[in-house]
Amino acid sequence: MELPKFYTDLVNAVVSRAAVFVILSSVGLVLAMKYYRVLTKPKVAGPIGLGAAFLLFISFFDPQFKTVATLPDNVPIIMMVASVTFFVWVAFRQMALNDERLEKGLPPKEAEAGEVQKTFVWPDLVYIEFICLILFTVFLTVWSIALKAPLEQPANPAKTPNPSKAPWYFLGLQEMLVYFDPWIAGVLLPTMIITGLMMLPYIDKNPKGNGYYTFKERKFAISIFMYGFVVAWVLLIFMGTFLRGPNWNFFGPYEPWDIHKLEPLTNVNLSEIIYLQVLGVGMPRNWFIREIWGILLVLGYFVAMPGLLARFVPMFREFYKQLGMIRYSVFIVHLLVMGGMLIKMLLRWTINLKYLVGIPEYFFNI
Amino acid sequence: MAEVKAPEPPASSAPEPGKRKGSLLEQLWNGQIWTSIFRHGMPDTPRNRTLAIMSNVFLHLHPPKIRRSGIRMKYTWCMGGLTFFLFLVETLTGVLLMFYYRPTAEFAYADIVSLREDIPLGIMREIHRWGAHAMVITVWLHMMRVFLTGSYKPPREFNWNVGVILLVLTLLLSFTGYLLPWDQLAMWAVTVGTNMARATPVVGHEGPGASLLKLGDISLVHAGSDVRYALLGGRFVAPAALLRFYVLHCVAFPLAAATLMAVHFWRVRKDGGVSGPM
Amino acid sequence: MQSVLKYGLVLALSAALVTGCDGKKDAGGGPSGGGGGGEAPPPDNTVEVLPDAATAGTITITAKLKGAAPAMAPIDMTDAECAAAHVDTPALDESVVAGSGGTLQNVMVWVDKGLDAKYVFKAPSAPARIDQNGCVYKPHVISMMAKQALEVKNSDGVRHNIHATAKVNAEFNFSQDPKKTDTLTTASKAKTFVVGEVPIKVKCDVHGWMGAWVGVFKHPFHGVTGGDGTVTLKGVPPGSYTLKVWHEKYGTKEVQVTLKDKGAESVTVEFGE
Amino acid sequence: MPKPADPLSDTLYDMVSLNRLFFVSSILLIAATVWAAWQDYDRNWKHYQRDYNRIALERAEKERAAANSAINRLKKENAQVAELYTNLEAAKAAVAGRQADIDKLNAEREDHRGALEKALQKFQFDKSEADTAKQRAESAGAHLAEAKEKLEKLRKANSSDAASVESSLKGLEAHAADALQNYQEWSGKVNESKLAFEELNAKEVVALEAIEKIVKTREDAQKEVDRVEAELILVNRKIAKLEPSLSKTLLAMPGLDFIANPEHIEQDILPHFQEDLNFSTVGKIDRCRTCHMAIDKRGWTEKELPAVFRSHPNIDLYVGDNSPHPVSKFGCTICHEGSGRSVDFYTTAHMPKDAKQGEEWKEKYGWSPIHHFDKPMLPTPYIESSCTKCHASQVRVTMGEKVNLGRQVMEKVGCFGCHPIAGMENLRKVGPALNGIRHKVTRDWAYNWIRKPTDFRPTTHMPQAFDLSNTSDAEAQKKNTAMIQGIVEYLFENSELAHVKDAYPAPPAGDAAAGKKLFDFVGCVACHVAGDMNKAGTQYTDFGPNLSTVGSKLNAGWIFAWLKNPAQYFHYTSMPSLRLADQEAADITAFLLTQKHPGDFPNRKLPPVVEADVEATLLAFLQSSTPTKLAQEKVRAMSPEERLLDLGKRAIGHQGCFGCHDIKGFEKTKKIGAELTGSNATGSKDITKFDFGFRHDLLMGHTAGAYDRVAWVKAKLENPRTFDGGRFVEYAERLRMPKFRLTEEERDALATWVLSFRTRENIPVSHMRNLSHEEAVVNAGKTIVMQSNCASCHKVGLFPTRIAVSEEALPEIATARVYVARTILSDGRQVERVSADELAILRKKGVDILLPAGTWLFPQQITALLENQPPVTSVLVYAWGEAQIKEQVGDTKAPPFIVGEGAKVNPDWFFRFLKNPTEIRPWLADKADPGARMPTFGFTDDEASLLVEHFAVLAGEKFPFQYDPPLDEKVRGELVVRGKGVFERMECGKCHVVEGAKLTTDTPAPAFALVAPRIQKDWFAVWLRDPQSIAPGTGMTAFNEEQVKPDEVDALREFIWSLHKK
Repeated sequence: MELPKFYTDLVNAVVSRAAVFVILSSVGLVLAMKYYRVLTKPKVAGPIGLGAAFLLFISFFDPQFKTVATLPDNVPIIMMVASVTFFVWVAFRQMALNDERLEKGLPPKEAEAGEVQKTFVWPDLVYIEFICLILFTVFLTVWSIALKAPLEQPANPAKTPNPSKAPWYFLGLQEMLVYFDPWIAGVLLPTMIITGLMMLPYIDKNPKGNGYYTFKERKFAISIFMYGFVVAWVLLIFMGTFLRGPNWNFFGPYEPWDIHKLEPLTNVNLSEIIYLQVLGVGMPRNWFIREIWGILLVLGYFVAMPGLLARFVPMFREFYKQLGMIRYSVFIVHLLVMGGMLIKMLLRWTINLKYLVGIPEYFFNI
Repeated sequence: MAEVKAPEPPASSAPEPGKRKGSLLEQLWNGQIWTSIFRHGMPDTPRNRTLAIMSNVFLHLHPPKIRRSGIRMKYTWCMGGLTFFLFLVETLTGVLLMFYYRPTAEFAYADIVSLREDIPLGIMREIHRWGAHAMVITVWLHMMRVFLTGSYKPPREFNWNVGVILLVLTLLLSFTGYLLPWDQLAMWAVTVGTNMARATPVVGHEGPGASLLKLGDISLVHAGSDVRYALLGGRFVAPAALLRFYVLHCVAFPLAAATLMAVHFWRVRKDGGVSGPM
Repeated sequence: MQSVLKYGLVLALSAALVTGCDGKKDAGGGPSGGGGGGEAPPPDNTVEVLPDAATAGTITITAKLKGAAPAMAPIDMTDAECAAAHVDTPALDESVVAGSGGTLQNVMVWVDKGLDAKYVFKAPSAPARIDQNGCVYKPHVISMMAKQALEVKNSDGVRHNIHATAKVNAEFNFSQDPKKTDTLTTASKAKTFVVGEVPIKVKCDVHGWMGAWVGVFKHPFHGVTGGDGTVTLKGVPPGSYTLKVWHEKYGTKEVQVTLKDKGAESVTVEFGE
Repeated sequence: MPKPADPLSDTLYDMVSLNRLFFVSSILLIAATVWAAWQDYDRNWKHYQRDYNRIALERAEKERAAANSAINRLKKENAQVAELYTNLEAAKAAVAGRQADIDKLNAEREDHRGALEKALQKFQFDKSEADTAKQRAESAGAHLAEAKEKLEKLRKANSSDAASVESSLKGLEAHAADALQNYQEWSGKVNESKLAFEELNAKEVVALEAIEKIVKTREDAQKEVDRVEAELILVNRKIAKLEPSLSKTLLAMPGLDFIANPEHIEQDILPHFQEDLNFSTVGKIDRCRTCHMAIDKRGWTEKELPAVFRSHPNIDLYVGDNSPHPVSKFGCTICHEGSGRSVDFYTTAHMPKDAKQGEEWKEKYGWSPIHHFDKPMLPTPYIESSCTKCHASQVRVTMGEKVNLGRQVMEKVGCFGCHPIAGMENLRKVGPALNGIRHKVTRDWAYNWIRKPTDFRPTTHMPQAFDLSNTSDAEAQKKNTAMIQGIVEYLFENSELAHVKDAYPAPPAGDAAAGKKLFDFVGCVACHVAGDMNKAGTQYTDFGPNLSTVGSKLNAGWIFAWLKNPAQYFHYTSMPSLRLADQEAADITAFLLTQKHPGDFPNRKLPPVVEADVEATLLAFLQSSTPTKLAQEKVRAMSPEERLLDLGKRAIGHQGCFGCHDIKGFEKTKKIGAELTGSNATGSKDITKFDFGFRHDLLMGHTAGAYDRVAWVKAKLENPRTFDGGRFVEYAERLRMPKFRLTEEERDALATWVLSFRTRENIPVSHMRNLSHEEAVVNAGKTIVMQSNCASCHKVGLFPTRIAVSEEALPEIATARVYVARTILSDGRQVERVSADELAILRKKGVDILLPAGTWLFPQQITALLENQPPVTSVLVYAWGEAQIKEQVGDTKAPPFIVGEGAKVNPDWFFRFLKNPTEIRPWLADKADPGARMPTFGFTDDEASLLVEHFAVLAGEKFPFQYDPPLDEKVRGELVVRGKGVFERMECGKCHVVEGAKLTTDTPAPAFALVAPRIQKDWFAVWLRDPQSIAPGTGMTAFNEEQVKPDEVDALREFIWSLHKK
């Protein structure tokens, strides 16, 4: 069987650019969070899930998709995406139910009298844990029987595979390499992910929502987390695995990976836009003068923006009050970096911006 | 847990320790050997159910009693438990693989081929590899669950941080293990991964600031002295990196992870058990 | 010297190999093949599988010549001694010899295909004969069985060499003293023909005009036409056969013959330009 | 566990359903575990081994039946054998009759046994005690001696310690004495117990001997019968090994299979071959025999057998123990490539020989090309490309027919003119020099020739460089025209010859008919074909160009000058001088001028130059290196003539014409093609570096894999421009390899040769084909023999034909005469060469030379050899086909055999002859047949002496000369006189000329006057006895011992040698 051409063409056309894919997904996430109460209802979520499963199933009839999706190392990614989706639904479904209860003035389900009551670990917990482990072992064994671990040619420093990809869980970072220098994508961002996660308990001062599922009471925290985890992490991994082909070019899911596919190389630095395109003069020879605009812009973003936010945006004013100067600064820098990621990607897609600040003399590019 | 499976002893003659009476099975349960191992009767009374947990080195990770919501699958997703279980699976299969695998450029690849082709229970490699992938997924999901239930909030701030480090360790364990088959996939994934270390500010030779560290006109941070060199034991992914990654994978990271896991579990208990509404 | 050893060894070996005997000299002496130390032919251990005489039939082939026979050209013998033998009647070129009644002599006939492979025939104990008489081979064409002894006679007073330019069988070319007879067997130094091959040209390198033809066969169903231009193949088991009919000048022709039980078939083959 | 009302009523989950879930999941776990274990156990190769065992058992049982029936037939037919069996029965009966005696003897033995065993034990214990006592006594003695010595020293030194030592000495003495006594006591006891034991044992021995005596007749009879049944016994043993049994089944069961599984991996460990793992190397391990279990066994050749179980098709050359490449030494993947460590059809990287087989495999084994493996197996048609790994030192690989043909094709068409190829750097350019083209052809001809060479000469090796698939559109054609016009212009403007002023002078008038005769007979046809422009000729007659259309190309003056002295026109030509007289050359010239092209080619003209096209083409080239505007200015500044010349020069440089032709101005230009050897060798370079363009049809998968290499090479050879298909490329950037006229077979062979270019593998010297000095000489000589096309006239015979004679191949060679290439020993081994010392050793072991290398064999001799010498199951030979035999036998005018020439002629003479040939066989020439003429090749001294040594080595002769013991003049005189008598008796003079040495066309044999300086004395004796063994078909007749007595040979020889007048 072959997939109808109009369908593959349509999907390829929509998903054939990273910009469209990421923006659509982001919009999808925002919409999903806005309408989570309706969407998580089994009657709604069920058909959506089945539909997605169906699309996945028919996609296997496409030779290109099948080739990539059945690579042994890519199978866990499909599992990961599926399980993340499923558990997001599980969580949001419980949030929706709890939020309804909270609106009615009831305690969340987890705080019901019967639930709060303690019960013996033996046999309930021990038993289900044990069954869980057995079933998981079965799953792992069958998986291992069905799929051989991959083994390619012996390591050869002279032969670079195309595309050469990092292990799948780092593909989000590898995707960032398209937009940022390695020191940002490979060092700064991962570090900030870790520090961001670690500082989380100390800046989330919201006392509500501790120990039970709720969206209503922690909209901001959960939105940021969902964006960071689902879009900036899981989605980019998915993209890096299935949509990035030879030469790290972007391919639709059903588009054959042609090693000769070319993309026009028209990325420019901010300084080039200013000096060459707007002012029409040559590039200044001094790097500082050349990059001053970008430096100002970046400094403005990280220095002026926090203050402006704290001054003029009520929500941030509240944060500032709650957290104090230092915590607020740490928090806002992390938040701005996260936002900056998206902004840089958008700039790349819209005006082919390469670097805001480009000082290759010192390997310093932003 | 074996006790759960055991048939109910006759209700009429509830056995008392020390009495030699009844069927052979009863004699066994009442005998000295059995009672020396299991210091409680059938866990069908609150006392025995508590003892079952508390007198068992494996089970006493759990408190004897917890909040009901902490037992609900819908609430916990069992992801933390699965992650721990996968760590054990990886340890076991990893030890078995170590019998056959030599982390040198001559043998690493050939040994993996042998595992694939003819070594008995070569399926260990598959279980190890897929288990590692699964562990990455379960640890993420565990993190997501903890976040979405707000379980990092006081008093669990510290344990959340331990968890973050464990998450990083899980990724590092997986990453270091990725190199060991010594094939193209391994080598280039690790090359791409470690190339970023070149660009570490100041200490990577292609990182911002590195060119500022100079003594006269001798550069201090160069390809032979930067952080990537330290990581790989060379300027590129070569046999030295294989050995380094092997040691990290088999000794350093597992020890660190095991230690932190102990802390993690201990703090779960100390911070009030599986989270629930405060 | 090495090469001499080598070649010597080959000669000894090839004899030993083909005969399979241990190379004992034939004490009896007598006429020996190729001159020199001849060896007794090995006992023929072949177990014969012969056709049933009760059903066997005969095939008669008559070779005819289209038109008049070309005149036989006289041979110009440059050797005085040879010429002396033909003072009265000049020797004639025998490439085309007409028989009586428009028939053709010196035509070789044999069963080529159709003979059941199960039959095994022993070579007749009597040798095939060829005589150099007056510097001419007599007869001009002979047919014989593989491994059948070949008696080469020199009736002349001059030395001849007899050179069989076999391609499958071992080629031989030995010098023969005047008035001498050599019998070639499978064991003699110059060996008789041991596998089927047809035709083999026999010549004398001293007397360029001398030439004869030999056909060698695995079975006894072959012959050469004589003055009456016919050959009769006897004892042929019933069956369908492809016969080949060969003439030195006119080439080979094929004839199909089907022989019934105790049948007798006659075929006439016409040669000519 | 039923849920009790209390106290477990507070459980959260329903325990009953959890129990059920637990039960189900446990079952699943068990199932999954069993499944995994089964997967692990049930490997594919085990199925192959089981199948093999089954088939092997069937075969063995058939063999057993055959052996049984053979024995039965023997019993019936052979009285002696039958008697053996009756004897056995009789002996059995006789022994049975005396069973009572045996029983009695055994009973006696049993009675004694207790005492005997006890006595033995006592003896052993006593002996052990005695040994211990002995050691103690020795040790005590030694201590005593030491102490005494010490005391002596102390006394001498008057030390005060002496006293204490002296006192301890007594104790030591006593101890030594005790120990000694103890030892003596035990010795005595040992002797006693030994005696006691021996006494008892003697009885046992007597009894046993008595039993043996009774049984002996039966056992002897049995041995006789066993000898008859030897084969049966062997087969029975084989069957016992193969037969399934309970223990085998048990040992093969999962869980027990780690102990001693009869099904196990068979591997050849080859530590000397290192597999390259980029960072390091590791010894090769080939596990192919795990499934290919009969690969090293003979006789598994039936068509019905599954392919996996067949014997190696060429087991005498490969794999077999006696072959030059035994599997234990070379393994499999060193030639076949693929993953030797793997035991699975897919992971071993099997490759089908063609698409059809690929389809079959897909269906049968679920095969697909393995993507992640750099060295998949070579498809069998190209397997010979591996030969050169070890055989690089040979110009022609022994038995490597295909790779040799490939190399030959490359040498012929001259790929190395453009591509740097290691090992082919020093070959001469394949095309003629163009430095004097102006005097040879016209511009019209040159233009049309370059445009499409095959139009003029369909068989030419000159490739077509224009109007190919990527340059055939209208725009490109205009540029092609301009390019060729430029080339012609450049060549004609740059042709100058020192020895020619304006044009070659006209030759004397010639007779075309006489020329034709000369052409046919004097030797031209050895290398050239005339009369049919489409006739390709053989490997030999294709050596020079087809001359059928040459009259439409060349002028009489040039031809004449060329025939007279080819080297004058260009010095490295292969064309030799035939020492033609002026008239002869004129005749041939006249004949060649009659060889006109039948079509319109002679009328084709050089088209008028279109300025615009020239300019555009020139710009296209200039733009790639110069800024556009500058280029335009530069072009504009030139005159039209300059433009044309410049374009011509660029076109020649672009197409690389100078790779095959000497062209003025290009003496030092680098080759234009990619290097085919070295680190980017075609046979091993990364497949992603091959540009497949849009030829997706060549790929087996979505992207190129290492397995697509063959397809790429073949496609490139078939259409060199194919990878430009569908692309828009600037004219000057397009692929430019020209198209050669090659047959499918030639392309295949060439691909094999090209695929043999690989990065060097670490092959140890011990496994390389190292050439001995002699072999190196043969090798180097072979090059000259090939370059001079000697084999076209002389049946060199040693190459390139080969037939491995096995029983199956026998019918095939039944009509051929073969040349034994390797010495065959009586134990079946075949070796290159046996030295005298080795022979002595071999003979001590009862092994002798069965057939020395370098002899001719007739088919029936081979048959006899195979029938009578059981260890020899095949003979490796070079064969002469029937056609060659026909050519030679019965044609005394053919050029002589030169196999064995080294044994025949004197090196000095041979050297002189090669340098400057003289007539030896004038009788070859008569009016109807002027006779072939040995040409003057213009060999250098080095080449000539190499050739002499080459032939000496081929004939097994020493070089440069053999010791010829001088004869006493008196003895010689007597011999000469005696020899004269033999000479006259045998009438040698009838054919050979004796006096005057004047050779005429009537002389039937060489003149004796020429013999002495030419012929080696040793050779004469062999020649006299059996000339046909040396030169099949020769008119020389054999003289036997009766005609020329053994002691007369020397005399005859001396007489003949005396005929030479110095």
